[in-house]
Amino acid sequence: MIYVISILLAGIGIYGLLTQKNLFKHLVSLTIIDTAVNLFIIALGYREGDAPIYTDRVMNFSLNFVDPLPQALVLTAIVIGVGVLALGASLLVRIKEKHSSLDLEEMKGVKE
Amino acid sequence: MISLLVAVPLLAAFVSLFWKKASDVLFSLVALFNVIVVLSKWFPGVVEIHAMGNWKPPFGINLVLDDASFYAALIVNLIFLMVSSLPVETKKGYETSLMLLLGATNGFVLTGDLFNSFVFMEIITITAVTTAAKRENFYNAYKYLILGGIAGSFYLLATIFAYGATGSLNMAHIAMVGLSGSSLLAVTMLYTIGLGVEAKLFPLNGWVPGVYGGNEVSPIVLGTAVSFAALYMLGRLFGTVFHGSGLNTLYVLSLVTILTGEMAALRESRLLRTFAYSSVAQAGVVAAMISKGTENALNLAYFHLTNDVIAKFVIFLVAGFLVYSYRDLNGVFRKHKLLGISFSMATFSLVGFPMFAGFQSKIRMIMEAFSTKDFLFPAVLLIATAIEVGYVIRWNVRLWFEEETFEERSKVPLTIGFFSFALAILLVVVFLQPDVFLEGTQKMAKALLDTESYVNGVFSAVKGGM
Amino acid sequence: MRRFFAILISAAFVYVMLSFITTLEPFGKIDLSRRVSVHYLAKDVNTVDSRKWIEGNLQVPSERRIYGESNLEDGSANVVTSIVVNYRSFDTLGEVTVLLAAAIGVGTILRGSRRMKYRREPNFILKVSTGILLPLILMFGVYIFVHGHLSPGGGFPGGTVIAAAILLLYLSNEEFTLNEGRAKLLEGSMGALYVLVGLIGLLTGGAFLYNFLSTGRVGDLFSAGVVPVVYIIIGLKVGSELSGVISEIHRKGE
Amino acid sequence: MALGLLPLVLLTLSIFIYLVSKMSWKMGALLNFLAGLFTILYVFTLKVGTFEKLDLFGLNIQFEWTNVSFYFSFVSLLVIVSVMLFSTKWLETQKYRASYNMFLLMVTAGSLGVFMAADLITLYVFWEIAVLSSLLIVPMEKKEARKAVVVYAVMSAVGTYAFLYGTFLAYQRYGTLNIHGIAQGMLNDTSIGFKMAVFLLLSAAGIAKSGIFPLHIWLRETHGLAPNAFSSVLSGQFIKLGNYIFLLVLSVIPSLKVFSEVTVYSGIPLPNYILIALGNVSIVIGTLMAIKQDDMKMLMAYSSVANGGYILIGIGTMDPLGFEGGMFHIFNHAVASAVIFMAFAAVIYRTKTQKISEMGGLIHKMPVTFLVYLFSIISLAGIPPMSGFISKWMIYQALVRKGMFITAFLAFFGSIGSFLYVFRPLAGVFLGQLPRKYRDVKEAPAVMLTPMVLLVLISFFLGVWPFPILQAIEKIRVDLDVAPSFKISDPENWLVKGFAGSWNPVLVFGLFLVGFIVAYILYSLFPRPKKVDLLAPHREEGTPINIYTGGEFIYNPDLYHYNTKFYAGFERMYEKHPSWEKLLKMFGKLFHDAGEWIHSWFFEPSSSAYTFWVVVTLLLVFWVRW
Repeated sequence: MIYVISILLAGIGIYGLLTQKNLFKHLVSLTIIDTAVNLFIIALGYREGDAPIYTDRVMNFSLNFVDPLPQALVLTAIVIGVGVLALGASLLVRIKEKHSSLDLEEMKGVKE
Repeated sequence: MISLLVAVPLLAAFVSLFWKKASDVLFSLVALFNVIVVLSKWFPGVVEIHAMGNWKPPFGINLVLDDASFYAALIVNLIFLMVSSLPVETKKGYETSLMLLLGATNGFVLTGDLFNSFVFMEIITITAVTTAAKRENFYNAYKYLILGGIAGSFYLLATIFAYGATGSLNMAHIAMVGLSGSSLLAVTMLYTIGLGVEAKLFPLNGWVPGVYGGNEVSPIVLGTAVSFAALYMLGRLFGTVFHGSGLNTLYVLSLVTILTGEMAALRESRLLRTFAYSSVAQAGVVAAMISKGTENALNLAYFHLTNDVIAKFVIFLVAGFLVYSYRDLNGVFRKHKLLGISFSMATFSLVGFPMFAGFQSKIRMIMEAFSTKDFLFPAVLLIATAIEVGYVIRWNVRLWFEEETFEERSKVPLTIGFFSFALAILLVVVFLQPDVFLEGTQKMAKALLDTESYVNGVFSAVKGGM
Repeated sequence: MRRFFAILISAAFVYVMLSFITTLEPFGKIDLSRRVSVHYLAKDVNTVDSRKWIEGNLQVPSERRIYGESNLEDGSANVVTSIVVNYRSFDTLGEVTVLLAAAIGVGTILRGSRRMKYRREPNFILKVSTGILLPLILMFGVYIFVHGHLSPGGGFPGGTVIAAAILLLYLSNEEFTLNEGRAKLLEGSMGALYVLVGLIGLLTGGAFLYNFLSTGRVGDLFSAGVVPVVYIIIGLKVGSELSGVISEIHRKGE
Repeated sequence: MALGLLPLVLLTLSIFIYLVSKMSWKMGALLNFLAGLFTILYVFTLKVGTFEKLDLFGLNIQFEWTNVSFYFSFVSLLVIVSVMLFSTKWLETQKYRASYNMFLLMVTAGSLGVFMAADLITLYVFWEIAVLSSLLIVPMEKKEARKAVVVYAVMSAVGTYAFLYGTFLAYQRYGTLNIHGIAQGMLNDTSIGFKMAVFLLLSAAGIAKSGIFPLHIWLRETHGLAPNAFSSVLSGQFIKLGNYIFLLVLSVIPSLKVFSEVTVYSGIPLPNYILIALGNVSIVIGTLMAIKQDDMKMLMAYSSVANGGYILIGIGTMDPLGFEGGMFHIFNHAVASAVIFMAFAAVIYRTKTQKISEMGGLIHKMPVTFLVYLFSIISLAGIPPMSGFISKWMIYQALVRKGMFITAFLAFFGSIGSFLYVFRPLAGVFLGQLPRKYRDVKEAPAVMLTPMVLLVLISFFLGVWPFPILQAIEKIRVDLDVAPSFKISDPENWLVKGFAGSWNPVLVFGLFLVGFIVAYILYSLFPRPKKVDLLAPHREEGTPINIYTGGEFIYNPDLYHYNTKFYAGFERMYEKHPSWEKLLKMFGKLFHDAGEWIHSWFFEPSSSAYTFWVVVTLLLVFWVRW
């Protein structure tokens, strides 16, 4: 079920990228896709069980844990997403300066 | 030892953050160091791994150095060495990004782990966007960022599907277990999309002209080193890991890539962009050869890629210098004879005129295609070459013979002149003695297709190891 | 029309991906024993014969006590942390590099644009509460990355929390500017330190990013070898980096 | 070893010559000429049948010196050496002298390599070297040539790459690249479609290079706009590369035997017939278009198209007479067109224009140039006693013998047309009134006249005594097994034997000589014509208003020049002809538009579109699942 939700989310992101004319919304859509993928990864590691942390409650190794690897991957993927987001945002600032708009139809000097 | 190829550039990049003045020197030193390290490993012949943190594969991340990744790393590092010795003005303010790019490209080439390669691909994308934004080329850089982001997502998805199917992220592990059925389809498809953006496959290559045409640094680096790495990865994934499945898709896409790239190049009226399109088409040629999946074809694919990379380096170097030194390019080579000769030689090599390296690879590729009873690829390649002749001649004629408008002659930095000419000579040398590269690419192709020794090499290696 | 096609295409995309999903194990019923994670959990990577394991000839490791044990191959109680900073530490180095690359990108791209001004006094409540909250937030951030190997959290969340504190400063004080030189110094030196830690591992243990400190007892604060060290480095680095990004982006577009 | 070394040495020498020319272009040009001279002498010392294998550049390069190689090399070198001599003076008008010298020598080396190559890949290598060098010479002088050269490059590339495709197709099937090996393979092959494909693909290079119909349009602009002296090489020598390809596919690969199942008409197989038909179209188009041209060089370019057609028809019949006629015509056309272009170059050297309607009356100023031009056009139009007549006569003989009446008719038509078009420059440039601005024009320098005169003398001599060259061709005919028992030349009786009667060149020459003497006597008996000036009187004081203008002032005498719209009446007959040139231009535009379309759909748009293509690709791949 979570799979389906994450894929729907990715679909929404793609829809956004396809229809929106504002560049900022493209960035947002990209982030939505990122999130969807992250959600998907997490979902892939889920099973009924404990969080993969040994505490005084859960002391023993067993197969009854959530898969920790996807979580580690997602941690990385999120940070990468942040990096892309930050870079995109800074580019948008300069695009606004240069082309005086973020709307595809109002941008100046883009069509060459 | 091979981990240093990644670690040292990263270390230098970090240091250059607070030691800005030295960043240029650092970059040169790092590039030189890397080249020396790579050279010290000259064609290992066996699969050598470096298990990060002493965690053995498939549990830890491991860097793999075999003939294939050695060759790719060699080309990449040599290119970066040349880039690092370009005049300071060209890359001022971008040294740190370039160092990161160097480390990331090395990591991308060497890594034996799918997720790790995703991470490095993202670093490549981000630094590439940074360099692409030079000279206020923001919009094109932004488009590249979005496309790169989507490609990254697909790449990540593919990785995750591979993990879901095999329970591991290690390439050797996946190659050993082998994917099958619909999970194989899903993974190969998603990887085709994910890598297709960096490997400039049609129609995922919309970013190329904008990014390559925007300033002088990004085409030199992205059009040569990074595209070599991407196309190497294509061979590694589809050849070694997936045992040659999913190549038919690649074949079709790359044939379309060749034709569309050349046609778009023919109409283009700006110098850098023209050769950006040509770079697209050549990537298509290489991908088409890779998609044949035989050892000989792969050998020729990387031979051609090497020739193309050298030629493109010269072209982009000269073109980048000229475009940003003169307002009007007509007849500009009359002021710069040496650059002009190098440029012409490189473009002729691109077309595959005899006396230059491109001829050797093109003729061999056609021969190989015919020997596998593929009549379509040579036809496409030759049609594309005919188109290529058109714009190459047009540009040469324009840059050599057209009446010039008077502009002050700007001084050619020594390194630009030297590299362009030396590489142009190298192209002739390769024509005279194609074995210079063919021997290396032969080993590379063999290593790429030899899944068994790859797997054995990765798993038999004793814990750790330099 | 455009929207219709977009919906059609997105729907087709969803359909394709859904058909791919059937290749995966059903949600929530994954077989952990087939995945590499099982040995991360069992902390017996060094003793497993990987080839045999891949071929499926090995038994799933038996249930055994981890918490409180000492001298295991990896000492962090949080298995995710042990993966992130130990087993797959190279990824994390890459991740740190991504952030650095992005930060540098932001810096290079925004070079030469001006600082944004809100042109109004910040709210009184905001000002006062900032003074109260700031140390708490900073402390919380530090807590998160110091305890990364014991509890959920780690360098990245910790660093982010610290950066949030800086953001708060920006919001509450018109005149506040981050000393970017120092931020850069911190960022760069921490990144370099990370690589150096890895290189020390290379020198002492023969492998880059080798865990050269003793792993200690699982569950203790001072355990897990280099893991907390690395997490502190990462925490500081991410904190300074994101602060730097915030201060860079905090400019006015024309 | 010496055989294969020759082109390679020349290639290396070319770089040396470049360096020398940088210091002194005269020195370089002279060295060039000496190198050419040495080569032409060296060619005579080579032994027929020498075979050589070189393992160079990772390729297996094979050379073979045959009678065919000798013939073609000799013709080519004759033209090139003449041009080299011509250039030692003419080059001073050029901007890029050093490069010109270098590339000219590279053209020589490439052509020689083509003629002595024994396998198709070697042929291709040298072919490309020659073409590439010529590509770089063409745009050197004139501005418009810079566009023309792109058309040339693409047309040439189309032909060349089709050739390459055919080469490898044959290689894949027969496992060899050697010409004789392929010929053998084709003889044993039963798949007629495959053989046809190889045949047509291989001949595409010839079609493109010698300007045969579908790929002929580049000739006009390229020959017309190339540096003036180099046009002689292009027309006199380069086209022969194409003819050589025809010779390869038609007779070295024995087309009559290979395609014996698909014989269509009087023993001529279908593929030959296709080429003959193309040759026919070329004759018609070349002739008609040549008549229209006002630019004298472009006019001659179209004449080259027409003459290429004759050669192709001659060889295509594979009839001994036709074959020999075609081969002889190669020589005649090479020499005649080289001289004509050199004469034009000399005229342009002095007058700085190449528009026919801007010239006139230069016979008074440049009599020697006029004479060599006159003799060359006589040869080209196929009027006895020049050698051009003999070759055309032989081709007609063959056509009639084969009963190919339509072909013969069109060839005759072209011949008559050629009278028209060669007369136009004659009348416009040399005859008529001398415009005032050319009052001070001098005769071309002696260095430029020498090669022209020499070539004309050779042509003249062969018109009277064609047997040396016919015997050389006969050797080729015997080698290639084209009806070897058929005897054509009969030097003892001074006869060239045809199918319907023989030709005695010496006798005819004698008759012509008598006629000429009589005409000269008559000419000197009658009074001289009076010259009048076309210029308006107020331009120069004291000139009376002449009667021809009826007292009107003439402000732009060019319009009234009788050579403006010289054949207007005739041209009107085919004014609205369908233009192949336009069609190909449309095709080019189509390509360009497709590029535009690709650009605007895939490369230029926003990230939305990129996403669209990413997803569409995914869907497509998923749907098709290659």
